[in-house]
Amino acid sequence: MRFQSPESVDEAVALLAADPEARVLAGGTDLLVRLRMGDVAPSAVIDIKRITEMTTIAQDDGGWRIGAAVPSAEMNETAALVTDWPGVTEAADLIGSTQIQGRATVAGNLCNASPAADSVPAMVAAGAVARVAGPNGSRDVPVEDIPTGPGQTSLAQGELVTSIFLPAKPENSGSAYLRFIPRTEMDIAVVGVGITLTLDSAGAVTAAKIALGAVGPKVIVAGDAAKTLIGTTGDDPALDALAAACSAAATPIDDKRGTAEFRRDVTGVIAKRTARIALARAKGEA
Amino acid sequence: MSQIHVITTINGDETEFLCEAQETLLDVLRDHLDLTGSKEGCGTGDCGACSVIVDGRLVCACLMLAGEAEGRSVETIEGMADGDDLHPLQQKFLEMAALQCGVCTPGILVATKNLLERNPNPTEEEVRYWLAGNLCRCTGYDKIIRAVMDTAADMRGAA
Amino acid sequence: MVTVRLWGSLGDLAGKTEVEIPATTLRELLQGLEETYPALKPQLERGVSVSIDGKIYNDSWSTPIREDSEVVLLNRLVGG
Amino acid sequence: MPKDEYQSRDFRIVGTRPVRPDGIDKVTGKARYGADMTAPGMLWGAILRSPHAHARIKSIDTSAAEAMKGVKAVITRADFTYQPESASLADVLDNCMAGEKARYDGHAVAAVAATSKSIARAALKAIKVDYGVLPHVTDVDEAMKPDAPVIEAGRVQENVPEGYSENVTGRSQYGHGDPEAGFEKADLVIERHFTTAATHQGYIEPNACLAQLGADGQGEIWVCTQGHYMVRNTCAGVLGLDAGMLRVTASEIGGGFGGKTHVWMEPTALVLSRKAGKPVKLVLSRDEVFRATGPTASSSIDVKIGMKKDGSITGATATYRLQAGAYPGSIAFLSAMCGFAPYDLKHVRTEGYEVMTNRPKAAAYRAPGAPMAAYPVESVIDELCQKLDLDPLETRLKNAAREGTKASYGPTYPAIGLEATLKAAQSHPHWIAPLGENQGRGVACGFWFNFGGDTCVSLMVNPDGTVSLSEGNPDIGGSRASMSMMAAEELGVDLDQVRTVIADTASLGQNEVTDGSRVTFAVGLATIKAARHAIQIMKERAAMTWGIDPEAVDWRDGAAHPAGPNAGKFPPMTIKEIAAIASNTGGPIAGHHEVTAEGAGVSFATHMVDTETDPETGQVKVLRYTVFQDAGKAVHPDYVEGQFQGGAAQGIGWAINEEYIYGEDGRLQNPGFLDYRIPVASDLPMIEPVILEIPNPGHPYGVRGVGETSIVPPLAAIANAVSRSSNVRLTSLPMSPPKVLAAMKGT
Repeated sequence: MRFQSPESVDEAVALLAADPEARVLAGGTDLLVRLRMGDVAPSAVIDIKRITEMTTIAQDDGGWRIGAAVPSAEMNETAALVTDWPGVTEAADLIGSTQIQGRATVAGNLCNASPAADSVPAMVAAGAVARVAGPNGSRDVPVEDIPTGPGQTSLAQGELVTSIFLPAKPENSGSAYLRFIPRTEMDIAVVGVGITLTLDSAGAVTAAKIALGAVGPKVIVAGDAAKTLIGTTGDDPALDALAAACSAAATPIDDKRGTAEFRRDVTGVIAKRTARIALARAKGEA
Repeated sequence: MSQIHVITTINGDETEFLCEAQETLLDVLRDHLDLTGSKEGCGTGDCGACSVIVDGRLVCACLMLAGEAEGRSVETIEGMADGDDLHPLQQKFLEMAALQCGVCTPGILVATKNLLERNPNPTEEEVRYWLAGNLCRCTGYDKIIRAVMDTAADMRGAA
Repeated sequence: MVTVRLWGSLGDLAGKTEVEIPATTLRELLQGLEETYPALKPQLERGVSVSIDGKIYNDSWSTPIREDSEVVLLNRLVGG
Repeated sequence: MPKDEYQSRDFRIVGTRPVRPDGIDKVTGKARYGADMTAPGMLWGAILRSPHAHARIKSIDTSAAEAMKGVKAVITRADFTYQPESASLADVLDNCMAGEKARYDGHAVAAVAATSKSIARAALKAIKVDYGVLPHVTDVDEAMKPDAPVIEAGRVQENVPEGYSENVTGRSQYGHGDPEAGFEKADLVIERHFTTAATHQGYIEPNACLAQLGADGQGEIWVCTQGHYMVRNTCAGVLGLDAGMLRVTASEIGGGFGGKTHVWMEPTALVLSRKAGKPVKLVLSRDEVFRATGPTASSSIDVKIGMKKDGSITGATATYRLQAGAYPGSIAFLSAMCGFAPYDLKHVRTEGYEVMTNRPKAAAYRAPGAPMAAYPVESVIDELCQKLDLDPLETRLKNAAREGTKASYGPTYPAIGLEATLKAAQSHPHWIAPLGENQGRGVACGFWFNFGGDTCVSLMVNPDGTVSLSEGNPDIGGSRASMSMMAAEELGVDLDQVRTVIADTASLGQNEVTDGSRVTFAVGLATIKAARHAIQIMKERAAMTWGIDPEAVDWRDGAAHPAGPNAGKFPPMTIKEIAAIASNTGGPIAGHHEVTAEGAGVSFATHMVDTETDPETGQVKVLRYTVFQDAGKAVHPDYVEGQFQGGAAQGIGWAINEEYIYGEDGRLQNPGFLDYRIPVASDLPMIEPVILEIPNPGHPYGVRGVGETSIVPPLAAIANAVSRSSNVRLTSLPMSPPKVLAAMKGT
């Protein structure tokens, strides 16, 4: 295995394009585990942390551009980003331990394509867009279109995600992410729910995006569930309808982390709790 | 197998080493540099026994390739005391019996040092969540948490 | 004679749960048991602990036993 | 009264909380654990493991691995040329390196030694094993059925009734009276079936050793273990070596909890070294630790208890079926002995079945057999209390075993501390603290034996009067501190004048492993006696100097004194003064004591816990926890508290989240700390330790072992709290959220 540390995106793309067996190293918190377990044996790892534009968080067009090599801890140290997109930053704050957060990136979390990735439902709900660089230039792809199944992405040979763009936070909107795990920390999500919603001046929901994690082969955009909120104030009946719709949208399996039935039930519970936080944030109460 | 040449700073000393591409920082610390204070409890970032500070940020040395250390500054447990003068956390862990077998202790000390540098006045809950990635199987964490809280109070008082 | 209480499954092999053995020490007790009740031999070879007046002994052959001592055989203990 | 019997006294050092002598090395990273040692020319070992739960090994082709650059030795079972006679040693050998078949997922089938870790790992991939996969069984109840796949035929003991598969290798039965008659007198009888999952000791330091073995049969091992004498004896027995030719040194040990009282791979390192002609370091990965070093048994249990309205228990029975893993010899008999041990019962019967399965060989884990024995008993007692509207502490007190009670396992108890722990629990503020919504409070009692065993201590008085103490038991939780304290106490010197080290196997006689809560008791006893031996010699030296009879010399405050006015008027001779002239008065001064410590006594605890159950997710949160345990005399209270807290934390993990999960394919699905979920710091509250000091009459200072009992009550205490917070009775551990939620929904 070779270790390469390019200093520009073009150089990284060239290395990646030239070697189909090479892997991108961002935070490394997934890749190094798989290397150690012998699950992958790449010919090279390409460390992107020496590429300046990939290691910075920048305000961009009213929103935020987060470099693909930025550790999640740094996102939470950027106060204005936390204010705009608390759903995304709190999801980033749940990825593993303090130590993991010192390395893990949300772009890596996305490209690892685990159905249980914490930051992905939060980014999807925020309407995040991944910027993808490749041999033919760069393109912008909605985050939900990057993973295609467990461990699989839509990235073509030679492509890598260089940044995640979070759009300008809409007025009177709130975002939140919650997950369920058996312990208080250190577990992989059994259910994860990201919600972003916008209120009108009367407090009724005018827009909502809901994404479910760990209850399907990839992140689920729960469109029907979002509709249950539109026009409501997020009162108890509305939240019960939301919970039922989220449980219905989930397509979980039985595995060592929980039964399908449990996951379906808890999807609704967590959706309701997440929505309450997002509503409070939209109203400026939290 | 061609080796990578790395120049880095470890506990303030410029350090040069050769390593294989797939070797982790932990492999190099332990097997090449005789810095065995960082422990390998899992190799997968789940136990925190290999916690080190890289450019001011707490990480697991088992989840960082040694090649990534080029030009960085690495702090390990071996650099925590200043000669014979123990860091206040080290001293407090001794006084309050915050260790039993001691194998998780280096990682916990490094992690809490980083915590107190960032947050000199943490709540018990903040200490517990900060340390969630540092497994201890002997103590039930009780005396560890007390020692950290007590040290933080002492250090605030001294500052 | 010392009265020795056997645990249930050992008692099944001896045919009774209390047996009388002439013994003044732990060694005499173990030897006497094996001679009088050969069915107990496999378990005695695997090892037993012996409670004498409420204290548990594993090995010390010379441990004295009085006629009125309470003697109870136990599976050999292991710890963690 | 013999000298080892407890006598009341005022202590000068025992009972204080000094900083431990090994502390600075441990907080600065200097302490050397199993994987921290290297040797010149050292190679790296690695083990190839079976991916199948049960498979015949048809052939192993090692040629490609042997041909690799940097590979210095490849071994299979064929390289273990000695076949031990004893069945238990033959089992250890087969577990270290599979013979005819692989018996579990993770069973070692080959090993390599190479010049680097990466070459060793690559070489494993080059070894080709041809397996013939066999049917497997990992569940204890399934394994007992007559048509179950048999792990090994011909191992059934004479005490097993007919009707079971040959996996059932042993049965034991305890009790007295007529439980059926007892049940008839009861106002309420509850019978329930319980299961507990296998849990791992979860020590943070993976097993590791550095071994060297020459063609002449001389060897050395550096190893993290709870017993280096056990490692020496077992390796010698497995490989046909002379024990005296092997020198084993115990490294610092990063946790054991029973899991390091066994040999898992040290013979493999020795054989690799012998073949390669170089020292070999072998360090298990966490994955290997989970797959191939013993967890404790999973269990299937039936418990039936009858109770009168006044709370008295009229009859009780329990059947414990414990999985032993791939070799005979589980700990079901200990469950059968411990389950009802806290109670004074006229009619009680317990049975234990030992059952082989396609899992790693089950190992001791802190009070082996006792946690799963107490869990169902304490659960059913609690349910009886709920249904009969009785106070759970009062009811336990009413039935509590005390001095003169005939224990359920046979003997009559001497003075014991159970009542004291229950009364302490009743009068503690925790018992009456208010509870919130969805919160409940549970209590449970626990029992465990204490051990003694082979123990050797040497105490050297150095020429400058300082003291070097050598003992042979790895220090797992602060025992060097305790030994130094007891030696200093007895000698009458300052603590900083004594240094205790763990000697290698060539330096002291045989020592039993650090297990059974034995060290503070047994090694402490030997330390005190070694100190008394040294004092006797120093009194003789002083007497010789003064020209008086040794009987006329007293020892106090670290010095020899004339016993009285009639003995003569001499100024006291301090230990330093006596040491300085040792060469002139007969030679170097050393005391020693070798003993097989017996009669260690038993230990009881009561735990109290508050939990909150999330009614929508089934998640159980531990809010408050208090441990009440009899410690005898607490030598170093900090480390007694640490044992109480640590055991409780492990029990909490066992109760709520920890479990071995096997797939249909018989493979372990969670061999890592990610999905084998031990408690993390944010999961737990402070754990309040309440030390009760009821002196153990069998120890000069009244010391009792404290290491294990604390893991016994938590399983039931938490189940009882959950029951009282959510109105459901969980009978299957762990009480993970899916199970709790399903129970609350009644599905």
